[in-house]
Amino acid sequence: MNLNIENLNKCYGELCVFNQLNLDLKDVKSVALIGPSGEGKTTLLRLIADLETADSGSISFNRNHKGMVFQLQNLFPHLTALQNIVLPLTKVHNVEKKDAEQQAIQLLQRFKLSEHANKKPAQLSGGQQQRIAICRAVATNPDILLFDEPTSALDPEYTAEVLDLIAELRGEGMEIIFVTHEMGFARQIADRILFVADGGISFNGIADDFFGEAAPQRVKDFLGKVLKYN
Amino acid sequence: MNLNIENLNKCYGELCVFNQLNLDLKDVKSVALIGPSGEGKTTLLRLIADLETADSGSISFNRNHKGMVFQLQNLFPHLTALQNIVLPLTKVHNVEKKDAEQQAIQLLQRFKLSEHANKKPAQLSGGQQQRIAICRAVATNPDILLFDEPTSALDPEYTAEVLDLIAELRGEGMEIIFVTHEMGFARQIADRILFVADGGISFNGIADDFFGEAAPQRVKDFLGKVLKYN
Amino acid sequence: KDAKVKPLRVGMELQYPPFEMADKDGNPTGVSVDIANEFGKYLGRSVEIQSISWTGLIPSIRTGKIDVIISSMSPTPERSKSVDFSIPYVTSGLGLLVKVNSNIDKFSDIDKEMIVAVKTGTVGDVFAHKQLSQNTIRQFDSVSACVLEIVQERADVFIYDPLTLHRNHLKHPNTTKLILDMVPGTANYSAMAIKKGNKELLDSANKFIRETAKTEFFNKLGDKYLADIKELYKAKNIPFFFDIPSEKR
Amino acid sequence: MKSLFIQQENSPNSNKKATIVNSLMVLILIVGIFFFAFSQLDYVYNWQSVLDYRTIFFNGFLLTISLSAISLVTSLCLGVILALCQRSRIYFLKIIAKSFVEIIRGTPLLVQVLIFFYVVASAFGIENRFLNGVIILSIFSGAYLSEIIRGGIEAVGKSNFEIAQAIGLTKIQTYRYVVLPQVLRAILPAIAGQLVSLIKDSSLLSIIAVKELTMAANEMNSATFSTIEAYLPLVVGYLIITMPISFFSKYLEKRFHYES
Amino acid sequence: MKSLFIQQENSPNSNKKATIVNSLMVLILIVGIFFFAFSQLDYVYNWQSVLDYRTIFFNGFLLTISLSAISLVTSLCLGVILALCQRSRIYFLKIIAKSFVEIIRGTPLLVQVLIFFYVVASAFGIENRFLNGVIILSIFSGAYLSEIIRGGIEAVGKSNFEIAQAIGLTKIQTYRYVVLPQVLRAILPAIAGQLVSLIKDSSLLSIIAVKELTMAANEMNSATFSTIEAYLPLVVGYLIITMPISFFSKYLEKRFHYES
Ligand SMILES: Nc1ncnc2c1ncn2[C@@H]1O[C@H](COP(=O)(O)OP(=O)(O)OP(=O)(O)O)[C@@H](O)[C@H]1O
Ligand SMILES: Nc1ncnc2c1ncn2[C@@H]1O[C@H](COP(=O)(O)OP(=O)(O)OP(=O)(O)O)[C@@H](O)[C@H]1O
Ligand SMILES: [Mg+2]
Ligand SMILES: [Mg+2]
Repeated sequence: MNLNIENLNKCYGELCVFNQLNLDLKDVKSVALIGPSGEGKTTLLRLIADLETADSGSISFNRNHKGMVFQLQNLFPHLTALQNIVLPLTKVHNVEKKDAEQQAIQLLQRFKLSEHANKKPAQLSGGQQQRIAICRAVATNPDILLFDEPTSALDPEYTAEVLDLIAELRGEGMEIIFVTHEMGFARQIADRILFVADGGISFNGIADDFFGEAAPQRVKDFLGKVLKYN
Repeated sequence: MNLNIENLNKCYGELCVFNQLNLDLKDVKSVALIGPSGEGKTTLLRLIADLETADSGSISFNRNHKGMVFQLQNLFPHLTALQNIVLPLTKVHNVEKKDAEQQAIQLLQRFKLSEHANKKPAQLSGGQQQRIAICRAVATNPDILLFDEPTSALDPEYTAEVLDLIAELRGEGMEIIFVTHEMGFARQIADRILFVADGGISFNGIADDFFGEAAPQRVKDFLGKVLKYN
Repeated sequence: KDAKVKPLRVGMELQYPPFEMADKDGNPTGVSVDIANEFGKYLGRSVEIQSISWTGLIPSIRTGKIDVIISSMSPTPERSKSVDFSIPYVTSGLGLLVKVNSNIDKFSDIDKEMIVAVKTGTVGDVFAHKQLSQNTIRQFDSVSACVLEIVQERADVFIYDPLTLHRNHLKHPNTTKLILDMVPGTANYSAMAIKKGNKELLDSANKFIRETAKTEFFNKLGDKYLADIKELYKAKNIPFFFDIPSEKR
Repeated sequence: MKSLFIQQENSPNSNKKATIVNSLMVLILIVGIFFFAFSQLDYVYNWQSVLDYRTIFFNGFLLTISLSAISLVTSLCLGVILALCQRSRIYFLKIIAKSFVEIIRGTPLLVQVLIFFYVVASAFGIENRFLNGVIILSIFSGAYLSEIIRGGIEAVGKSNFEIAQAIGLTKIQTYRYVVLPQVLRAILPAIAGQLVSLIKDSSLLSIIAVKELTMAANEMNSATFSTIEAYLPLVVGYLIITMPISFFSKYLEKRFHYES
Repeated sequence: MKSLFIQQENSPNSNKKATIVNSLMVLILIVGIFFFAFSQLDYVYNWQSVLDYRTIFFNGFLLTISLSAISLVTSLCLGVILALCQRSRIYFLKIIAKSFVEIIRGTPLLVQVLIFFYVVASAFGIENRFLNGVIILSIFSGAYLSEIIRGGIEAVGKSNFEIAQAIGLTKIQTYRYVVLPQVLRAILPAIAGQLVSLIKDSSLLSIIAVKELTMAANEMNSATFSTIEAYLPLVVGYLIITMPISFFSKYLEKRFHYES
C-alpha cells in the first residue's frame, strides 16, 4: 500500500487530536499503530477508513475497498454469525443470497468456525465473535484489512486464536493496518510501526528500532509501563 | 489466612464445575487462581466469598469480612465515585454519612483519585473505575480482598495502575486472593498459585514451581498458549 | 331545486326505545323512524337515517352533516340559541322512580335529605336544579346508571320521562316503585332540531307536524309501539304522548 | 411440596405443575370474588334479550376488528415516521413532529374526534366515516407510538451504527436491517399495550356514527334495559380481540429474545 | 443560512436561533391550518354560554386535578407492587399479578367502572364516589404502569444485583438504592405518557357522577347545544394539567441522564 497524509488537522471541539500531521508510507504491507490511550490511534485508523473526515489536509491512499474490525461488539446482536457475514454481501455488494451463504459457509469452514454458523453473538465467546467479524471483513474481498485493537477485550487464550488468524491472513499476502497493545505480535507481524502521541506520529520505523535502544525516550517510557508485569 | 475445603461439589444443572474438591491452605497471605477459561476460577472465588452456595461439602475460612472486586462494571452507573464508596459504608456498616464521606475522601486522596470523586462511572476510564471499586472494598476495612480478574478488561497502561495499587495494598499487609491472567503479576505477588482446571485444583504450589520446568504438562500447555505473543 | 332531490339526512341516537331504537338486526326502528319516513314522503325526498351518539348529534346538525335531528330532543330557550326547534310532535310529563319501600308517593313527598338522580342535561336535570335546589343532585351520563342507583339504594329518586321509567320498573319490579302522576305543569316536549337559519326546512317541518296531527298517523303510531302504556296512561288519566295541547301548535 | 409454590432460585424456567396448580387457585379466587359480589346484587338477569340482539353485537364486533386492524397498521407507520422526524436534523420536521406529539397526547381523544371530524375533515372534504375513524385513531395512537419507538431507537447501542457504516450499509439499510429488528424486540411490550389501548379507544368513534362494539352494546342495553347483560358480551368481545395481541407479543418477545 | 434549518452533524446541542425560527414557522403552519378549517365551517358560535358555565368548568377542573393527583400516586404504588409480584418467586403472587394485569388491560375502562362501582364496591360497601374513582383509576393505570416498571427492572444490568450482593446490601436496599434510581431514568417517558393517559381517562368517571372536567363540558353541551364551544375549554384545561407532566418528565430525563 501507499499512504500519503499531508498537513492533516482533526479536532473534536476544543480538543485537537492531530495538528498538521504528515505521513508518507510507500510499499509497506503491514502497519502497526501503537501509542498511549486517547492519543489518536483510533482516530487515525478511522480517518484512513473514511469513517471520519479531516478538518483540513489531505489523505491519499491507494487501497479502495477496506474491511474494518473494531475492538469489540463487531457483530449485530440480533443476527446469527452466518447472517452477520451474509448481510453486507447481499445488501452492499449485491451478491445473490445463495452465493453469499455458500461463500460465508466456506469461509467459516476454513477458519474452523462452521459449528457456530447459526449461533447469535451472545452465545459465542469473545474470541469467536472477533474471528467471525474478521470473516465478515474478508468475505467482501477487501484490498486491505483495518483492525482497531481486535483483541484488547479478550481473554489471553482467545487472544492467541484471533492473532493467529490475523497472522495467517497476513501470511497469505493480505495487507493490514492494525492498532494493538500486543507488543509481541506487533514485533512479529508489522513491517512498519507508527507511534501515535502528542498530536502526531512521533515514531515511524521498523520494529527492531522501535523496541531497540535507539528508540526515543517517549517510546521507552511507554514500553516500560506496558511491559512492567510481563 | 487459613482456608479448608472438603469434598466440595458444585454443579450448574448438568455441568459440574467442581467434583469432590479438596483444598487445605494454612498461613498464606496471597493466593492467585489461574486457569483456562470456563473451568471454575470465578466459581471458586464466589464460593469463598459466600456469593454462591455449594451443592455439598464444606468450606471453612478464618476470614469473615471480605471485600470483592469484579472484572468490570463494579460501580453503580447512577452514582458518583464518592457515592459508590459511601453507599455500603452508610447502608451496610452503619457509618454516619459525614464520617463515611470523610473516610471516602481520605481514601481517594491516598490513591490519587480525589479529582474524580464527583464523576459518574461513564466519565471515568476503566482503570479509574477499577481503582475506585478497590477503594470501596478497602473502605469497609475488610480482613481480606478478593479480586476476580480486575484488569482483564483494561488497556495495558491502566492495567499497570490497578496492579500497582493491589501490590501496594499487599505491601501494607492486606491479604488477597485473586484470579488473574497477568502471569508476571501473579509471579511477583502470590505466595501460592492454584491452577483451576478439570473439575478441581490440578496444581497447588509456589510460583517458581508453577512457572518452572517441574510444572505438570497441563500447566505448561496453558502457559505456552497464553505467553505466545509476549 | 337540487336540495329537493337529495335524501333527507336524519340523525338520531338509537338508545331511547320505543322512539328511537335498533331492532334485532341493528336497523333503526321506532316512533321517530316512522315520523322521519313520513316527513320524507311529505317532502318528496328519500330518507337516510344516521345513528349517531348524542355528543355527535349537535355538531352534525350545526356543521350541516345532517339535515334534521328527530331524537326525542326537548327544546329549551338556551338550546334555541344554537339550533332551531320545530313545534313539538310528542309530549310527556316527568315521572319518578323510587326505591320499592320508599315513602314517596308524589312529588311533594321528596324532602331535603333525599338524593336525586338525573341524566345529565335532560329536562329532569334542569327541573331538579330549579325545584329541588336544596337536595343533593347526582348527574349521570346514562339511564342505566340512574336506575342502578335506585336499585342499589344509593339514590332516593330518579326523575326522568315516564316511559323509560315504566320499562325499567318492569325490569326491576321488586326493587323499584314507579310514580307516573308527578307534577302538574311539568310538561316536556320533543321537537325536531334543524340547523339555525334553515328557514325553509323549519317551515316545512312545522307544517308537516301540524298537518299530520290532524290525521290518524300519530294514533296509529301509539297503537303500534306504545299499546301497553296507552292503557296505563288512560287508567291514571294522564295525557298521552301525542295529546299535545293546541296552544303549542 | 414447597416447590409447588415457590420457584427455585437460579432456575430460569418455571415448574409446569406448579404453574397449573397456582393458575387454578387464582382462577378459583377470581371467580369466587365475582360470584360473591354478583350474588350480593339484587338484580334480575335477562339473558334472552342479549341472545336476541346478537346480530347487532356481532356486526359491531366485526367493525371494531376491521377498524382496529387497519388503524393498527397505519398508526404504526405514522409512529415510525413521527419518530424519525423527531430525530431528524431538519429543524422544521423535528419541531413539527414534537409539537404534534405533545398536542395529540395532551388533549382528550373525544375532542380530537369532534374537531377532526366536524372541522378539519369537513374543510378538506373527507366524508367517509370509517375513513375518518381510521385517520383519527391512527393520529392519536401514532403520537403515542412515536414516543415509544423513539425511545427504542435511542436505546439501540451506538456501536450498531458504527458497524453499519463500516460495512457500507446506507442509512436506510441500517434502519431496515439493523435498527428496526433490535428496536422491535425492545419495545414490543409497550407497543402491545398501546395497540390494546387503540382497540378500546375505537369505542369513542360512536360519536361520529361509526357503529362499533361499544355502540352496539349501548344500543342493545337501551333496547333491552339490561346493563350488566349487555356489557358482559362487551368485555368478552374486547378480550377476544386484545388477548391475541397480548399473546402474540409475548410470543414474539420470546422469539426475538437474545442476550445483549 | 443552511444552519438555520439543518442541524450540524456531530453537534449534540441544537442551535437556539434555529429552534426559535423553526418553532415560529410550525406555529404559523398549525394556526394556518386550523384557521382555514374553521373558516370553511358554516357555524354560528355561541361563546356567551362558555362564560356562563365558567364556575362549573372551574370546579370540574379542580376535581380532575385532585382526582388525578391522588390516583397518580396510588397507581404508581400499585404499579410497583404489581411489578414486584410479577417478578416474585411465589407462583401464586406471580400468577395473580399477571392475570390481573392482563384482565385489566384487556377490558374497557367503561366496563370496569360500571362493574367495580355497581357490583364489587357495592358488595364490599365502598360508597364514596371520589374514593371509588380513585380506586378504579389506580387499578386501571396501575396495571399499565406495572408492565412499564417490570420492563424497566428487567433492563437493569444483572451486574448491579451482583455488586449489591457483594457489598452486602439487603434485597430491599438493593431495590431502594440501586434498582429504583436506574429504572426511574429508563422508564420516565413511558411513565409520563401513562400519567397523561390517566388524567384523560378520569373523564370516564362521569358515568358514576363524579363531576370532573369532561362532565362539565358535557353538561354545558347538553344544556346549550354548543359542542365545539364547550369542548375547547376542555382542551385548554387538559393541556394545562398534562403539559407540566410532560415538561417535568423531560426535565427529569435530562437530570438523571448519564451514559451507560
Ligand atoms: N466523537 C468524539 N467526540 C469528542 N472527542 C472524541 C471523539 N472521538 C474521540 N475523541 C477524543 O479524541 C482523543 C483521541 O481518541 P482516540 O479514540 O483516537 O484515541 P486512541 O488512541 O484510540 O485511544 P484508546 O487506546 O483508548 O482507544 C481522545 O481524547 C478522545 O476523547
Ligand atoms: N449461573 C450459572 N449457570 C450456569 N452455568 C454457569 C453459571 N455460572 C458459571 N457457569 C458455568 O460454569 C463454568 C465455570 O464458570 P466460571 O465463571 O467459574 O469460569 P472461569 O474459570 O471464571 O472462566 P473465565 O476465565 O471465563 O472467567 C463455565 O462453564 C460456566 O459456563
Ligand atoms: Mg482506540
Ligand atoms: Mg471468571
